[in-house]
Amino acid sequence: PARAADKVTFGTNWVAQAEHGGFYQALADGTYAKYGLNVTILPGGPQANNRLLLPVGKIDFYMGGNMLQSISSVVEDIPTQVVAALFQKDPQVLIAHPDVTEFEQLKTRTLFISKEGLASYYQWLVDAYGFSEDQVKPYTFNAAPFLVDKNSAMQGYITSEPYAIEQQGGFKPTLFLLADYGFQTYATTIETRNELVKQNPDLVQRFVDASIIGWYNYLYGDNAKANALIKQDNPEITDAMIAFSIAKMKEYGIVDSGDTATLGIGAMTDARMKGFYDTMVKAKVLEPGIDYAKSYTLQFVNKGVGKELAPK
Amino acid sequence: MSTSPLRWLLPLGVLAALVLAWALVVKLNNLPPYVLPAPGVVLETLVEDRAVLFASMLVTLRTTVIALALAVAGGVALALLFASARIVEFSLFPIAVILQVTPVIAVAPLMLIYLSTDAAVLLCAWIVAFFPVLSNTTLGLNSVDPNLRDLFRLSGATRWQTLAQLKLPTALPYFLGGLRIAGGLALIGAVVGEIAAGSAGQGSGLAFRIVESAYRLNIPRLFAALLLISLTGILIYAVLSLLSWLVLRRWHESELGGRT
Amino acid sequence: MSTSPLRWLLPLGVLAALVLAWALVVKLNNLPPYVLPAPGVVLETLVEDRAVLFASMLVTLRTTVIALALAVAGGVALALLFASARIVEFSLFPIAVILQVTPVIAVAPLMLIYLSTDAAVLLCAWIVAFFPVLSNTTLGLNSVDPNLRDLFRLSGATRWQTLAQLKLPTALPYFLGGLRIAGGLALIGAVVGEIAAGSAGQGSGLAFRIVESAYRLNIPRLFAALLLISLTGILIYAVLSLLSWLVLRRWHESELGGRT
Amino acid sequence: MSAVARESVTRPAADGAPLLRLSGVGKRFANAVTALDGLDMEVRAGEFVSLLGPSGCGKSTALRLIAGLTEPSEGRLEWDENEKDRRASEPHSIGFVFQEPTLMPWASVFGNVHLPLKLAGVGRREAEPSILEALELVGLSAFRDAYPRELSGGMKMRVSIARALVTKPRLLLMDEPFAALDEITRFKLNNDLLEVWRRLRCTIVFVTHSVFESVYLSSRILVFRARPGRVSAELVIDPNQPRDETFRTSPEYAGLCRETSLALARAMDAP
Amino acid sequence: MSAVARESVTRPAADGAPLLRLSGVGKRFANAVTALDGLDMEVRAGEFVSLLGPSGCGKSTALRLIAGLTEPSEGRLEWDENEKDRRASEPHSIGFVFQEPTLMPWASVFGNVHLPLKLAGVGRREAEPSILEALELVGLSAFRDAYPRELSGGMKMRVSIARALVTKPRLLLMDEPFAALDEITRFKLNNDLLEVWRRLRCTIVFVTHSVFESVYLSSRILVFRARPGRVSAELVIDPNQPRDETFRTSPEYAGLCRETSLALARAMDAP
Ligand SMILES: Nc1ncnc2c1ncn2[C@@H]1O[C@H](COP(=O)(O)OP(=O)(O)OP(=O)(O)O)[C@@H](O)[C@H]1O
Ligand SMILES: Nc1ncnc2c1ncn2[C@@H]1O[C@H](COP(=O)(O)OP(=O)(O)OP(=O)(O)O)[C@@H](O)[C@H]1O
Ligand SMILES: [Mg+2]
Ligand SMILES: [Mg+2]
Repeated sequence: PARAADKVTFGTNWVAQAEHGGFYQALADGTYAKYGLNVTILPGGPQANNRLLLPVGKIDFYMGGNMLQSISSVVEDIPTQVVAALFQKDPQVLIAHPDVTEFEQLKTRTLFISKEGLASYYQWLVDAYGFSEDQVKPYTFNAAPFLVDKNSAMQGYITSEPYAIEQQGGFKPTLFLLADYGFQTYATTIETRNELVKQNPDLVQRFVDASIIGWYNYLYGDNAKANALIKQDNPEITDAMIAFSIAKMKEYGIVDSGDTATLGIGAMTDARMKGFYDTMVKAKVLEPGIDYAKSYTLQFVNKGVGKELAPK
Repeated sequence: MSTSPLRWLLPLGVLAALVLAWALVVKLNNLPPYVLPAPGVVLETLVEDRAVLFASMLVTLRTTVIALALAVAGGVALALLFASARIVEFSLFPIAVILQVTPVIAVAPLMLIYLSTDAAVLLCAWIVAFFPVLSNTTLGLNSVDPNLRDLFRLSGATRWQTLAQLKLPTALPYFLGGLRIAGGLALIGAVVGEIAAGSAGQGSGLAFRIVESAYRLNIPRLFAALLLISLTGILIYAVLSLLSWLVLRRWHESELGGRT
Repeated sequence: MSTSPLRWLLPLGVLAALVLAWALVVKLNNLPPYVLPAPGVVLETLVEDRAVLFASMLVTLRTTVIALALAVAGGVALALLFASARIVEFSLFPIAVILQVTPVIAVAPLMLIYLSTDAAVLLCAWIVAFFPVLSNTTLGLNSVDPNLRDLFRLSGATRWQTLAQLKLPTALPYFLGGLRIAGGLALIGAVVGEIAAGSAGQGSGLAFRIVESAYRLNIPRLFAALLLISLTGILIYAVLSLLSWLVLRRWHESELGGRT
Repeated sequence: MSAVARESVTRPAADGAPLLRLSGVGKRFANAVTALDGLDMEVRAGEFVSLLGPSGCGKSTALRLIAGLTEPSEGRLEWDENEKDRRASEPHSIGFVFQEPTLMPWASVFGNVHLPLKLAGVGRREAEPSILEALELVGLSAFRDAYPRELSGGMKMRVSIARALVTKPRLLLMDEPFAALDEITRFKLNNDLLEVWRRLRCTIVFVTHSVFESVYLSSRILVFRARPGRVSAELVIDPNQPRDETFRTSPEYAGLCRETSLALARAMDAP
Repeated sequence: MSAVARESVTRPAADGAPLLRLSGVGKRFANAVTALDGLDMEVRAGEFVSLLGPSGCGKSTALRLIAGLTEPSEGRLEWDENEKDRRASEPHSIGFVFQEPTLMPWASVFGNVHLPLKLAGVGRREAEPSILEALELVGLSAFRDAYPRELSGGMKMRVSIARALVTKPRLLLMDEPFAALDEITRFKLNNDLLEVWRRLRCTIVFVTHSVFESVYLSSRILVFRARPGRVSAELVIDPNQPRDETFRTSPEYAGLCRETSLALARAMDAP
């Protein structure tokens, strides 16, 4: 195409890592360029600062964490919405020492949970499984307290904390992926401004499509260039970590599972969103009566884009 | 320090002007509340959520006051130790500096291994607040009038007497200056400590309210919490200034204000 | 201030003792490195990762120095403004207090809407560092010998002359005391600012190394970064103390140390 | 050799135009101490007036009032109209020696003496001859680079005197400048001060505790009484009387001293 | 009425046991100023010695050496053995009046005078009579609750004197205590001090600039010379001589004053 590529900025919510692989893949292998996009990826940091940059127009797309935050945006009247959900399952896990085998056993353990976790999924654990706030100690993104206290468990991302624990603790922890126990939010979404959806749906569509193709290629194709780019943005990361993350994403079907078989990566459905919202209302994480449907649109996904790239 | 009503009206006026400017900026630029909420909206939120917010403020204030008290105790005790001999000061000051510059936010997780959350928060606030007390008090203790020191020596004053009756009064204006700095620092120390130690859930301080509000993108509530912190800070400062005035007004230049 | 070698050897000795105690604690309790790494391990890491860590240290040091310079400029300028009339001091001090107690960690995300990451980090460090300079300098400016003030008045000194030649020299010991406090605070301000503003990836400061190491449970590296911060802090303190000594040694008690 | 001495509180001006008149001046401090009450006095141009009186009677306070360093609580202080104009145009025309040395601890002796000239915009280079001359006068040339804390009590006071003289002021207010000096230095400085007074034709108001000194130096002596502080006696000494060793050993001098001492004793006995 | 006056540097002890002997004492400061060099002097028990000399000659330094506030750079300072023991058991037996008032700005007049007793463990209640007596002596009873900054220069100095006397010390070191006082107060305090001296049978070393005062008070006068500071003359006055108005107006007194003045003048002319 002869026209100049559109400049867009995509903000992530953490430093570059394999969990952002698909986006780096699309950038590295020229998929974005092919779709007429000149993309800049702006890595986030320990605090989700890039998030507010979206509504004020400093960035065009933002990598959202989970749907709870997107529904909060509706409550606060922030004009943004989710246009694609790259992770079918939230990678949030509870990590326990190897002696724990059953999810129910966690109820008697000390749990290291972050402030954000306590304000969100933990309320659901209280409601659905009878966990209690009294067993919680704060998690500050450092696994040492968990390693020291044999009678504890901690929160984490399936793709990262278990690796550090295996390396430093020298044992394989038991992992409970919350998604597998009923925490059915989408994760690693693409959010954008409502106004962009209305005024330039074509741009949004191109970005969503290219990102989905990027994810297929990252998981199933040659991801060397993407990993090089990730390492450039974050020199701390090692090949072993990346390999671990990709393996876990595949093993637990984080990206490609369930609806994606028919609808392709990035899929979202009204039914699942309704189910999630109702569960959260029941757990008192969210208020009843929120027009949660305003938090997302199915306009750009479920088109089976890139499905052919998945292994048969 | 005049007792005229201007003494109180002017600062209030300036604050009012500031709030007005804030309101105007929001109005004229038509800023949405998630970028900068108007003062009215913040106030509304404050009134609406007063139960939760004030409870949190009390928690934070409690931590602050205890941390400040401990900072005073620790800072003054260390300063006294330092004042006992220059060699002690040289030897131990580096450790005090290390304590000061250690970023609590980074070591809080390590503290949590051995301490309860509350104790860790307190320790964070203490670490931040103790240094100004120590530093200013040490400076004050070293600024004793040499003639008075000689007088004490001649009168056979014990170490302890010289300390209590000469060095401490001399250091008082410096100490009180350090205390005013430490007051605000204890407050932000408490907030940072709460954030760093990740204290959360019910019965937690303003920091959790801020993080929670940020997570929910409830920016007016975040500002309401910030407002409470500012008010707490001003309150602490005012109390410490009053204390300083009460103690020094009869003899120290800084509180006499050039009266003739 | 004696020039004997003890002046330098003793603090080093105390530090060495501290490190030894640390090593013993690790050894005797058989602590795993993710709880408390032995000093040797930390040192090894420091040497191994020196390229990355020193680069980060320079970034943080740069922020600290710029923030400190701005804190001095801002703090002294404000103190001068306050000294111009008590009424100005009353009116504006509450605003300075608000600035001091605003928890940067909470407002940093908001700053980022309008500022670049670097500017936001700088602002965080500045906010934390300026208050001690302001507070101590104000105290100093208010502590002028009343007889000397009269002398200046009689000699027809202009406002500006009184400031430059009377008030500033009087305030100097207080200011330098504030500066020593601010030095450490600028450093932790820079670290906290880096964390809060989430500056990350390449070319970022020590805070990022700490967060990153903690997240990866690479605790020896976390300690190596902390060690660098402590060393930076001591360095800053030593430089500021030296400055203070050079400026005051000929006339102020605090640096004469009771020499007769 | 004729010296006229009269005691009276309301004696009219003998010579010289009145420079300044204090009428019914009172000064009450914040702690309710009344330092001065109903003080009437005059200072005439070119005069050398001494204030003499018991400790705590308000001499320093009176001097500070004249200098404009403090405001009277009651009564008026009127300056001659011409003088007012002149002072507005030359703010450096008052020299003041405080009862305490009042030196800047951060400046050397040279720097301290330089101060009033510096404030008047005279640079170091340009001011140097005057400063050295003033230091020479008080015998401190060798200590120009010393800091105040390295000086003896008397030396500090002499620095303070040099600082007051360095601007060659037209009005010189001195609060017990020579109290901390040995008699020989004191006599020398007495003569030097008289010399300065004659040369500059300036007006001097001089607080002292020494009856001998006041008689030797002044053209008029005001004896103060305490609580309330006010003038209780006035003695006039012929200003044309040469002041030298002959005068100091003359019977007139002895007589004047006796008379002054008596006036002082009466002032102290007053209820 | 017999007053013996002799000039000699090495005059042996006339009466009283030697309390303290300085031999070849030198004092050099960090800035290379030599305040004292080769100072030989003796203080005998129960004596009233005055130090007289030009400004900056080292009198205050000598007093500080005697008090043990500073160490000699060379030479020796020997105390009588008994005295050494006594001082170890009674650390409050020295009273010192500094050349500057040296009051604690945060304490009232009462509190300042109380200080040495407080340091000796005497409580407020118990000390009150002695404090009031000392304040009465210096004429400041009415100002017991004032703060130092509310006092005149002479009043501050009197507080300092009261503080030195309140412990009834056995050795009293006074550095120009009366310089800031009017003559009448000064004469009164001179007599009071002599009275105290006789009553307590204490030893007094007294720095003054007044020849008259030194002759009136002392049993011995040491005249200092400057740079290097050392004793250049010694005058002895019969200690049994009654000191009163008769003495002050006697020809002996005048003669002694003249002699002392001459010694002082010679000390100042010394190379
Ligand atoms: N700042 C002040 N506050 C309160 N009272 C004061 C102050 N300054 C002086 N006084 C009082 O005013 C009176 C007169 O003081 P002033 O200093 O004028 O005396 P003076 O004649 O100079 O005495 P001296 O000869 O001792 O210096 C004294 O009783 C003193 O206590
Ligand atoms: N701390 C010091 N540092 C350096 N030099 C000093 C110090 N104290 C005193 N001197 C010097 O020592 C000399 C003697 O000082 P000292 O105070 O003993 O004199 P003094 O006889 O008491 O004089 P005055 O009658 O003026 O009080 C002076 O030349 C002075 O400059
Ligand atoms: Mg006076
Ligand atoms: Mg002296």
